[in-house]
Amino acid sequence: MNVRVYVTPKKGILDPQGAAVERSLPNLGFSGVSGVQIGKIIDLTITADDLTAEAAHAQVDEMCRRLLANPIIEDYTFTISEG
Amino acid sequence: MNVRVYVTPKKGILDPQGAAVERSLPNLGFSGVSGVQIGKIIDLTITADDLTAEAAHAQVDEMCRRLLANPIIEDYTFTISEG
Amino acid sequence: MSGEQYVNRRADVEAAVKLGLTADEYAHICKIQGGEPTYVELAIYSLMWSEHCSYKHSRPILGRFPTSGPRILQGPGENAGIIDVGDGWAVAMKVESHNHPSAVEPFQGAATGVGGIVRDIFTMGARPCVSMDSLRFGELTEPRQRFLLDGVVGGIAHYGNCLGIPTIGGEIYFEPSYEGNCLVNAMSAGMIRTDGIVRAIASGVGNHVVLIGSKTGRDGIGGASVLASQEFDETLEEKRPSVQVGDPFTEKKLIEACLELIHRKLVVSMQDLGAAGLTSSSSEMSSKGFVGLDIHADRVPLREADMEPWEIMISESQERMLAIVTEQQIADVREVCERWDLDCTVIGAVTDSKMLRIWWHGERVADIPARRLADESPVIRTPSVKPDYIVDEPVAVDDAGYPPPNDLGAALTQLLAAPNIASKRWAFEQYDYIVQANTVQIPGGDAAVLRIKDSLRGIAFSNDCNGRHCYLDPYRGAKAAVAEAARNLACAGALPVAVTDCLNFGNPEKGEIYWQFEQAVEGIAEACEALDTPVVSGNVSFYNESFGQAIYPTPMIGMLGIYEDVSVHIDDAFKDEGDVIVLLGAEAAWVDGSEYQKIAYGKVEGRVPDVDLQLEVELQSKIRAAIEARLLRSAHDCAEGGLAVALAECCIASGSNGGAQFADPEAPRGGRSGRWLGADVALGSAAAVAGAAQRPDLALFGEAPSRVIVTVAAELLGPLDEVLGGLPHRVLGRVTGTDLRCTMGGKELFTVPVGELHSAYESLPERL
Amino acid sequence: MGHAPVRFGVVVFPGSNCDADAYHAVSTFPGAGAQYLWHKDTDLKDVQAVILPGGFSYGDYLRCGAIARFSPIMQSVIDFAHEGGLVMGICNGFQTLVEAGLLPGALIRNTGLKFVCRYVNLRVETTRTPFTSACETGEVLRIVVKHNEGNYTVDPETLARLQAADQIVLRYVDAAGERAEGANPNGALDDVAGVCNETRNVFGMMPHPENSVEAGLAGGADGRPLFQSIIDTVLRTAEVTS
Ligand SMILES: Nc1ncnc2c1ncn2[C@@H]1O[C@H](COP(=O)(O)OP(=O)(O)O)[C@@H](O)[C@H]1O
Ligand SMILES: [Mg+2]
Repeated sequence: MNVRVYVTPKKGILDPQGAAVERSLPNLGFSGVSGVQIGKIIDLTITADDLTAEAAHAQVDEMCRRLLANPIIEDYTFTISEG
Repeated sequence: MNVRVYVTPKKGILDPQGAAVERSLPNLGFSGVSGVQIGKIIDLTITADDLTAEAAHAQVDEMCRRLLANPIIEDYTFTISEG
Repeated sequence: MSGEQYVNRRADVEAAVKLGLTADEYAHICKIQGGEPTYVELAIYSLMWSEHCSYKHSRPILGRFPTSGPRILQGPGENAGIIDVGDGWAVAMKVESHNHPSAVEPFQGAATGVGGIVRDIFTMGARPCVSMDSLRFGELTEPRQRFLLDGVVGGIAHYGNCLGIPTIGGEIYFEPSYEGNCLVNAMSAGMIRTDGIVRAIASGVGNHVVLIGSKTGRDGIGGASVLASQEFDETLEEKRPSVQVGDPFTEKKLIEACLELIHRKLVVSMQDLGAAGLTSSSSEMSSKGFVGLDIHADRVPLREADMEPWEIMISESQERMLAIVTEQQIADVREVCERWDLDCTVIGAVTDSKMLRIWWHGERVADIPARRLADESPVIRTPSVKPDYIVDEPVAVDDAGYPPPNDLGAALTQLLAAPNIASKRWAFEQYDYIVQANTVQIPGGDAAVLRIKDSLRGIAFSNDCNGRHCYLDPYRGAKAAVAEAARNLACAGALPVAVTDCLNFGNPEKGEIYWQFEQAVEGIAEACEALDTPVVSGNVSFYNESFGQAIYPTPMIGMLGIYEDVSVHIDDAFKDEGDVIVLLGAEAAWVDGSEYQKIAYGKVEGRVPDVDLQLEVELQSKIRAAIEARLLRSAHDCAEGGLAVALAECCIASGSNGGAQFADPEAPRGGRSGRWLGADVALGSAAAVAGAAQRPDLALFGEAPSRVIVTVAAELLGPLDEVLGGLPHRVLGRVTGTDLRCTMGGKELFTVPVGELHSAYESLPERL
Repeated sequence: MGHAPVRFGVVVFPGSNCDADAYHAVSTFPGAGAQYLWHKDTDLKDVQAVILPGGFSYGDYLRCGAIARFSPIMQSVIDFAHEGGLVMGICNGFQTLVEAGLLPGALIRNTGLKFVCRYVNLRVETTRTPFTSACETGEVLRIVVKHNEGNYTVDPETLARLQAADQIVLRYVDAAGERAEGANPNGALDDVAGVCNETRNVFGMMPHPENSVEAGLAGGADGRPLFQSIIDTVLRTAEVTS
């Protein structure tokens, strides 16, 4: 199974990286850009013969909560596809 | 227009962070996980009245090539949606 | 949105209680306000009168500290204390706790802790030149504690490294009592010309109030009152949304811009926004200046559009500064901020009303007498109660309770590997300790030493507190912390001149905690008087309790030392084969509260020895005299782990160069000596020693204050004897070989290769 | 000396924090002086060598050096480099040079995933550069590294080209001067600590020679030969052309 996890800054939490990039874009000649937010994407493959869809979902969710995202300041979503 | 850019490590380029996550997963009780790769998501909004779809595409592509990704070590893709 | 709803909505006592105020405090507020306060007013009072901002439990006790002296240019009461260090230079310094935020989110909590304390330094016009971090966690065997340690160290590194401020020292201890409440005390110091000091005092009716730096979001709303002033319990999770994220990049720009504004005298005064944000900075500035301030909350640049005026007033968004600027200079101020890509917004004006007035789209939503808000907060003294666990006598060591070990060498390596003693290289190698090109001694030794550019002078810093000792006897423990901090500076050759302190305690509403607090303050005060090191600044952190369990009382002492000629400095590394090892101070040691007691016997009990301050002063001045006369080749304080661990540390350090270990720790080549140096030492006979030290293991590992190991070239032993005079001292042995060998009364106690000592000492990373 | 002091320019980006150290390091050489070059300017003020200093330009956000590379001053630095001017990038400056395409490769996250501040031993692999001409081949310099992203990487073909053309200037080694496990602090490919471009006038290195120019400080003085090389080169060139 191929998993893609999206981790983004929580709403209301400062995203200094996004803010700095946004601020510098006009100097680089890109105008009219706003709302820049920078997050992470994590791709991984799970190989387990008899993992049900729900079990896989639960496992990835736990992985996100415990390791891949920092739930205090980040939100996450993920997709799972057969591969 | 809402743009989401995905930047991922190029195949064959070492991804120390992905490798570290992969190593630590078994300790947390997650087995059978491989191919962990960590990349970036960049969300942004472009406000320009009369930007055609192609022009927007070209502009984002240029932004990616020049700034958001480093083609020596990273690949990128992006999606554009009206918002 | 109109301000009307905020003016008309009056807050009752219930609302006050919800915000953490008592009914009495609410009544007092009504009296000051001449009626029920508005919501905005109440929110402001609740924060300003929180423990964190008002020091209501500690203020009367802190008055005990000595705070002045010929070198002290600024004592407590400003953002940082300032000490004259000579040649027209002064040092601004302060320490601050960020314990609760770090327990919630260790990386960001620690990072913003560094950010906050650094702002306190450059607010005064000083260029930050040093960071130190004093940390406490639960035992490393707990995964959660390793997570906290990793995050906290990472956060300090992230923020300090980005700012380009060297983090050159600190301490890390692990004790079960910190399991629910880690301690993160960040200390910062900066250099300033003695004639360039600015104070946070608003003045000049009509002058602009200018907000500089980041936009305001909902960061840390309720942080000061909710996070710092209440115990942790099950509701911890709910308090999370207020987490602050640090942006060191913006802070770096702020440092440069603000220092330029101050040096060019473009601002009347300046104040950082810390706990309680705009509320505390504006009320303190107006109160100190006997003026009023009008603040238009609707002019504050926001990160989130829909914020309410009270949220704006109490937001703790980081990387913001408040400045008072004249009309003539506002254009220049804007130019500087623009050059550094920083927001710069006029949000109000200085008035002659002596009132702090908050406006919201033209309506007045708060109107508070500034001085009464800032300075009339309630004072609370809890009747103190001596806790039951305190004993008056040291432990009677018998073979039943303390069976002697059969392998003293193994006991030594076990102690060296103990997390409280083992090398903290893992942590300090994450810190840039060399940026700014002033670092003379890097982390890992007794003190951090810096030179002052274009001067022969130098400065040194140390950080000390043994919480276990303070638990067993807060008075003696706190006194010992001051003595040790000064001793560490003396061992590097510096003259201790001033203290900043961070007093970390449990819930002050409890009599036992209040007793610990009073005792510790008394101990600090006496030691500071004896050592002539006034307290110039500090911080109090109460409510470090979880589920009713308080931390060890931890009065962390940060100390500044000075050199007239920094080139005399020495470190703790043995330098040459044949050098003579001399123990200064008494050959006495106790098991009470020692690391050995904890590691070998799993006990924390007894009564720690008292520091003899007269002896301590003599010891330190003689070490310094010997170093200034360039008689000593190394000096090292005997602290945790006693004499044996101190000797081992000197051996291990010999494999380094300039205090820095080799890139490959297994292969020390080059450097001063080309290899590790060992030592051959003979302890005094059992009859010669005091305390519990009649037993060889206790002579080796027992602890006592006022003991230092120095080395001297054999031919200089005579002159050294002369300098030391009547100070108790005894030749222990020589630097020789590549083993550490110890005997007592002619009998060998152990022989261990330094390589083995080193492996044990550097073993922390394997356990993280 | 008889010479006008050699003029160094030290670029200042927002977030640079070793700019003052580089400036100070240059000023410890009697034959040299430095001035700052502001990132929003385009004027190189007639300097003879440019230093891109260490630090966290633009907070290291996005990628280290990625935003700095677009500063107005960088266009001038790029032109200067193309005309043969001497450009030295230290740490963040090195990262900026690779982002700008003036040097090959990229600098990614340390394999240890942590910021590392540590003394390393650097072997001078070639003295055939304006930055190492005052060194001896095989000489070992003990200098501090301090970075999060110093892990040099490059594709195999380019690496082979760099090796063949003697463009690898400094490598991490142990104290005896041998390449060894544990000597490389960040996982850099081929133990690369510093490289130069094909025309040898642009040089990037991760360690911080500017913190190693005074024997009385913890950093020692092993960084001096690198600055001395630049000064010698500028003076030689001036002699030839005058
Ligand atoms: N334990 C202490 N010892 C000495 N001074 C202290 C202590 N605690 C607080 N202070 C002083 O009280 C003032 C207020 O402290 P604090 O609220 O932490 O300052 P800030 O708002 O600048 O962070 C400061 O001048 C500080 O130095
Ligand atoms: Mg302050």
